[in-house]
Amino acid sequence: MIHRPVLLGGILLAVLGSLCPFLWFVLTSFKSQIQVEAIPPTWWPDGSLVFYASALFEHRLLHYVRNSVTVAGGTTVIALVVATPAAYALARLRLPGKTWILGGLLCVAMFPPIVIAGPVWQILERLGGLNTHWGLVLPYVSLTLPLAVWILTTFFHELPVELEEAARIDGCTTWQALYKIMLPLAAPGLFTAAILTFIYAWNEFFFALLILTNPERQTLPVGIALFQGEFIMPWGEIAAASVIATLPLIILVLLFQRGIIDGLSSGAVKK
Amino acid sequence: MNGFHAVFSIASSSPLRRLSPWAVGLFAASLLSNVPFAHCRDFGTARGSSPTLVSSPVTLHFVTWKADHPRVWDEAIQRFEQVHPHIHIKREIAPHSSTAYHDLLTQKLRNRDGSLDLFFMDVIWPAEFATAGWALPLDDYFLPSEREKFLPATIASGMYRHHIYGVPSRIDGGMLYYRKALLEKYGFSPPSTWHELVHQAQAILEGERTTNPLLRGYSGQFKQYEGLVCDMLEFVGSHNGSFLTDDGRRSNLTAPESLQAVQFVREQIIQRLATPAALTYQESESLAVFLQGNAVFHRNWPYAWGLANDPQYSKIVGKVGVTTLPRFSEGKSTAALGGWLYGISAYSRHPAEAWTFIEFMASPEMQKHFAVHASLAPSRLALYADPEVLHANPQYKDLLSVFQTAQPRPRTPVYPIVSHVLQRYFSRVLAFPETDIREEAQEADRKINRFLALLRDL
Amino acid sequence: MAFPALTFVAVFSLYPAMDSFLLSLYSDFPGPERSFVGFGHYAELLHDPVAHQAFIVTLGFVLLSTTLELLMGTGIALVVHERFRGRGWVRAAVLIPWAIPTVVASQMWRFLLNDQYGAINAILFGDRVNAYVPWLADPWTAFGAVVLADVWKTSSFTGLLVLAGLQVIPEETYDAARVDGATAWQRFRHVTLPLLKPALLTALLFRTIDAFRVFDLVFVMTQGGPGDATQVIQFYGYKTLFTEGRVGYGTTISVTVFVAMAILSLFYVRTVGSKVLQREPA
Amino acid sequence: MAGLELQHIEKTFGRTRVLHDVSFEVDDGKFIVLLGPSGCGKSTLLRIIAGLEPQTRGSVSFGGQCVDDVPPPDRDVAMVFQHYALYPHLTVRENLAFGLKMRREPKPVIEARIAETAALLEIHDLLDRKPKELSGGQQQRVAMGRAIVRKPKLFLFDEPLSNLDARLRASMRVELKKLHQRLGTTMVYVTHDQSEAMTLGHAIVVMNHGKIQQIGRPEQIYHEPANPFVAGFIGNPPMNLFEGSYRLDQRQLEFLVGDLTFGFPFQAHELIGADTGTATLGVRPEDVTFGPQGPGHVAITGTIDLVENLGNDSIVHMMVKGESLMARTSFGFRQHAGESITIYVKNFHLFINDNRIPLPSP
Repeated sequence: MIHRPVLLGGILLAVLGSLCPFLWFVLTSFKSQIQVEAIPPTWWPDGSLVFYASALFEHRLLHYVRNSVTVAGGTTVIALVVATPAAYALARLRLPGKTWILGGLLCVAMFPPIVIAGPVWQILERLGGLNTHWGLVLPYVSLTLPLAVWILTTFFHELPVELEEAARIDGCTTWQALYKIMLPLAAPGLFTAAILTFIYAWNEFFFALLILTNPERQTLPVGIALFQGEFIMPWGEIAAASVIATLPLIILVLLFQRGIIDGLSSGAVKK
Repeated sequence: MNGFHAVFSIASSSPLRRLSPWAVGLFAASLLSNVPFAHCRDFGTARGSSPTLVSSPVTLHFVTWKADHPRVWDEAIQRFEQVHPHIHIKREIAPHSSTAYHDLLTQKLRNRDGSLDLFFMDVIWPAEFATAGWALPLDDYFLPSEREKFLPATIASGMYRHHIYGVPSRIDGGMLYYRKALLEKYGFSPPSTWHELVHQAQAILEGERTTNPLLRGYSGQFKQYEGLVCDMLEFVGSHNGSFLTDDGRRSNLTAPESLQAVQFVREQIIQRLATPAALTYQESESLAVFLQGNAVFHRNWPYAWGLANDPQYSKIVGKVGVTTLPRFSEGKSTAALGGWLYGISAYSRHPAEAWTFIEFMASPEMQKHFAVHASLAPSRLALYADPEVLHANPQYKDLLSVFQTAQPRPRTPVYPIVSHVLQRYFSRVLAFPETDIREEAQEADRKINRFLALLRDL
Repeated sequence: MAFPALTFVAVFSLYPAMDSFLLSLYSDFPGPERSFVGFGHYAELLHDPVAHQAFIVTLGFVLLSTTLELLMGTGIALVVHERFRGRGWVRAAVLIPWAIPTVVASQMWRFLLNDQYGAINAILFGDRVNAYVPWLADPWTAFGAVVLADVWKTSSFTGLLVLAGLQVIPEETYDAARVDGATAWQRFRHVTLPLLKPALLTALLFRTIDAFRVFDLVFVMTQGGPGDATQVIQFYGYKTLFTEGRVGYGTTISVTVFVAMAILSLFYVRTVGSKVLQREPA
Repeated sequence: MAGLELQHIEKTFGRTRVLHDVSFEVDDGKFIVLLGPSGCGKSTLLRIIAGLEPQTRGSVSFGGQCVDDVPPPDRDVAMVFQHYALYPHLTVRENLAFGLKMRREPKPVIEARIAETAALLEIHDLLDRKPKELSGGQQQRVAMGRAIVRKPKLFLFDEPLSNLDARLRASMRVELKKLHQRLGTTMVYVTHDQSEAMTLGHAIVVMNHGKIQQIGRPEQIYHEPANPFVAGFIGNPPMNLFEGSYRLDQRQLEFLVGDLTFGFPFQAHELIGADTGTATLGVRPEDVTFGPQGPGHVAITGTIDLVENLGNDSIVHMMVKGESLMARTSFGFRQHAGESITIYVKNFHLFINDNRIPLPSP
């Protein structure tokens, strides 16, 4: 469709534009301290692993990774479990006001986090959720629900009602019809919602900083942000940590890029 | 003072009375989570009166930052726990930028977090914390006889309205680092006035242009953040200017001394010596320039000494000198006062144990530990004569005068607001060279005065 | 079935937002108690030059970044929609920026844009070190840098949404246009673009919402400087609320931003969303 | 015993009433067709029978047992959907097994039933494929199989053949008929295609605007349509209908349309309230000959407008004094457009006040 040379140029531009800035960080992570701030910058690193050692052992990076996996994974699972029936109901409901419900959910997605941070903190304090992973998961679920419900609703909408009715006649209860028939079909949509939720929870900084002050519980973004000492900017360690922190997501994206895209183009299910 | 307490604490039943009945229900529901636990308040008021039994184990929550020398701190806390086995210290790590730390800590205090016992206070916070009722007054613990042993500036920074709220953990003051060898090469001795500094820097830049085109005359902290207020205080102060009038009731930025100092920074320091790049510098960036050998003069806190002489970080090891900051010919050298104070939360359930911890950490032995192993300048006067301390930090000998005369930033409960106005003002006039300094100063004056006026009735 | 979801939203989003709104109606100082000031803070906001500037900076940021992101995103989508060998890898590569935590990405850009050891200067000027530009020192380039970082970070997300839109355009439509003799550009202009409209609008909505709330980038990269040139409204709200402790005024700023965005998106939901959602399944 | 009984079913969606007082019975083992144009409420009625949609009023009974409160899974009905609704993520085998599994049939039973059904429908080669790998006709068979395998009390078909091409539709129609003969289970079949209705049903329920227009055997519906709607809906090409007026006197009933007058000997005066009024006269295109005139035939002369040649016969469109009329001829009709022609009508249908007036042969 696009002329070959234009296409090649486009590919090159897109790939270089996306990767180069990060590659510089990757190179930096293998440098030595004095190389990092050398003027002019040196391109090729010494191949030093000092920063990785420091990030992994001194700053205990893996333990932040573990916390992040717990929080992001928990958020994703709960958000989907809660969002799916809601989206299903919204997609099937014959209520005239459902556009408004969806609009309202979208509105909720727009609350600036700093507005709700204070009250959320107080609720969690009452529930004993400060400095716990579930205490962070709860607000994350609430913040990611609107997007998840939105995606899933449009997705369920695309699925023919007949299928569900066929299942009912075949002897399914509403719930069985949902999880035996509709869910497998909505898998791409579920997957999209899952990855968006996961990445949100993986990247979120503000609430994590506020709710988790115990270093044992802190997540990756907070962990990396706290690498910074009083007066020293540890670029090398930050670079090394970012590389390690980004790897799981890159693998995830590589594995599932097809799923993400299919999921977003919700017309994927042929009627 | 109690009034201001209520300003900051979200919970207060009085607004209910002013709402119509239908709104009361709604608001009452929202208030549920705002009302602090009753026992928190009890502990807050019953402080000190019911000492806890020594034998019962206590865990103290200490909000701190990640230190530049984590092992030194780990060791200090281990030692404390050995001496006081019934007290366990649990550290909560907050970001190590003064502002971000402040925001996280005050969020907890505003919500009367009863699980919080100890914290660090930047020297600019006691007025705010005292007025809001967050910091426990330490008058009964930190007795005047003990206070006398500290540098007066550090004690003053912990005081607000005749009560003391913080125990100085160390002292920080702005100082001038310079390239000793370079100055000697051109036959200069360290400058005592700012104009002298400009003159020397320009002569050296001229001479070194071919050998090091990157060399700059001056490297300081001019990014729009708290550090900018410190740096500018030193210029304005050494020109006999001040941010607030002596009684602290009005902003004083339009005074000619102040305006001229700001203009000097804009025209001489930024444009001729430091280059506008300095507008992006906090401590670490400005220090990097100096450590790479690319600045003749550098303004920083005491910690920079250790790094400048550490070959892992520095290209100028052993070629660095440090001295008091210059002054204007008609003023006297001014160093901004910095540093951190230990404070106890007003909502702590274990104030007595918390004090035990502070007493231990601020003791001469421990301050010596930090001075020797982490280059943290002690707040206790006697340590400046201690051979071990001086052996590790020979520069202290000459800098004691800096610490003794360090100038605090405005002491007001609305300091964060004042600081934001100052940051905006200074950053604007430095970043936009065409702005009229007087106009900007008037605007800043107006804003600061407005908030100071609100406090006057308290 | 929607009950658990609505409960979550009510407890952790709606209630806090209501609570904040109530807080915005009470004074900050002084007096023996927080007094009810009604919409006093909102009136104050109307006359606050710093807020005005922050609002203009934010609007500029929103317009510039969303426009660029839509352009870049569409470009990316068009490229990775084509069939070629290794497309999977290209798609993954393009998605990487989106997967990097914002806090980390902003640190990275701060590092890249450093006036001395930054890679951007090294690429542009090589060894001519005195030509190096302190990008974050000049009000205009600093603003541009924040936009650049945002565009880099989120163009791929926009691209993803646009790609999804591209994939539901039937091949037949293109064939028809070809038969009608349309050039590649004409096909894009008259076939692709109109059919992409819903996808573009969805992307625009989500990006606008996010751009209005930009905070992390500014917090890490510039702290709003120099001279408030990158002070966006959310960062101003944050400083007022968290640093200055002016709860009433701080929430007022955020609530105002929220209301502006809500109006915008309700308008969107009415026009575009209802078409998407009210179409009954066959 | 009645296999299925509907009593006074009414259904409203919001303010629109889509079904008005629908009642009928289907004997056990019979094949009944719900026929009507789209939007007439026939699909809604089917869904009410299945339990997918609650009725607003009235009740549904299976075998004398009221099932109003029985949810669809427990009604023991099977349904074939217009778009088949095969589960796309399951293989054909799994699709067939699904309903049985849901009912916790033991594995051997399930396997035996699948084998039986596959043999019956000749789909054993398809068992391990996914629906999207099947052609439309194959999908249709599988959909049918999914219903059969369950051995339900009642089969419901919702326009199952409408998505097939004409030839396939015709052959499936025949198969369906055979299937019914073999299974002997009650079937309710919704369609808008009258030829399907005619071939398949023991009885046809003609519906329009949510109301039953007529219930009867196919030939009854065809020969004695109860009202102009049924008359016009059934038959291909449709019946010629003339709106006109009638005059009743002692001897005969006169029908007038334009300049034309038709007279019928008529006795049963009590059937018609008034002596004059509006009426509709119907003539089936196939109730016309081109000569010679038989006893009782009525001659009509007009001009040929158009001749549609359908192969074995032709449709002649003609104008008679300003009224257009269609007539079906046998093969070999040789006249052309513009020529004058006389036809002989063998049989008339007359409707007054929307009711059929039985006319004696003229």
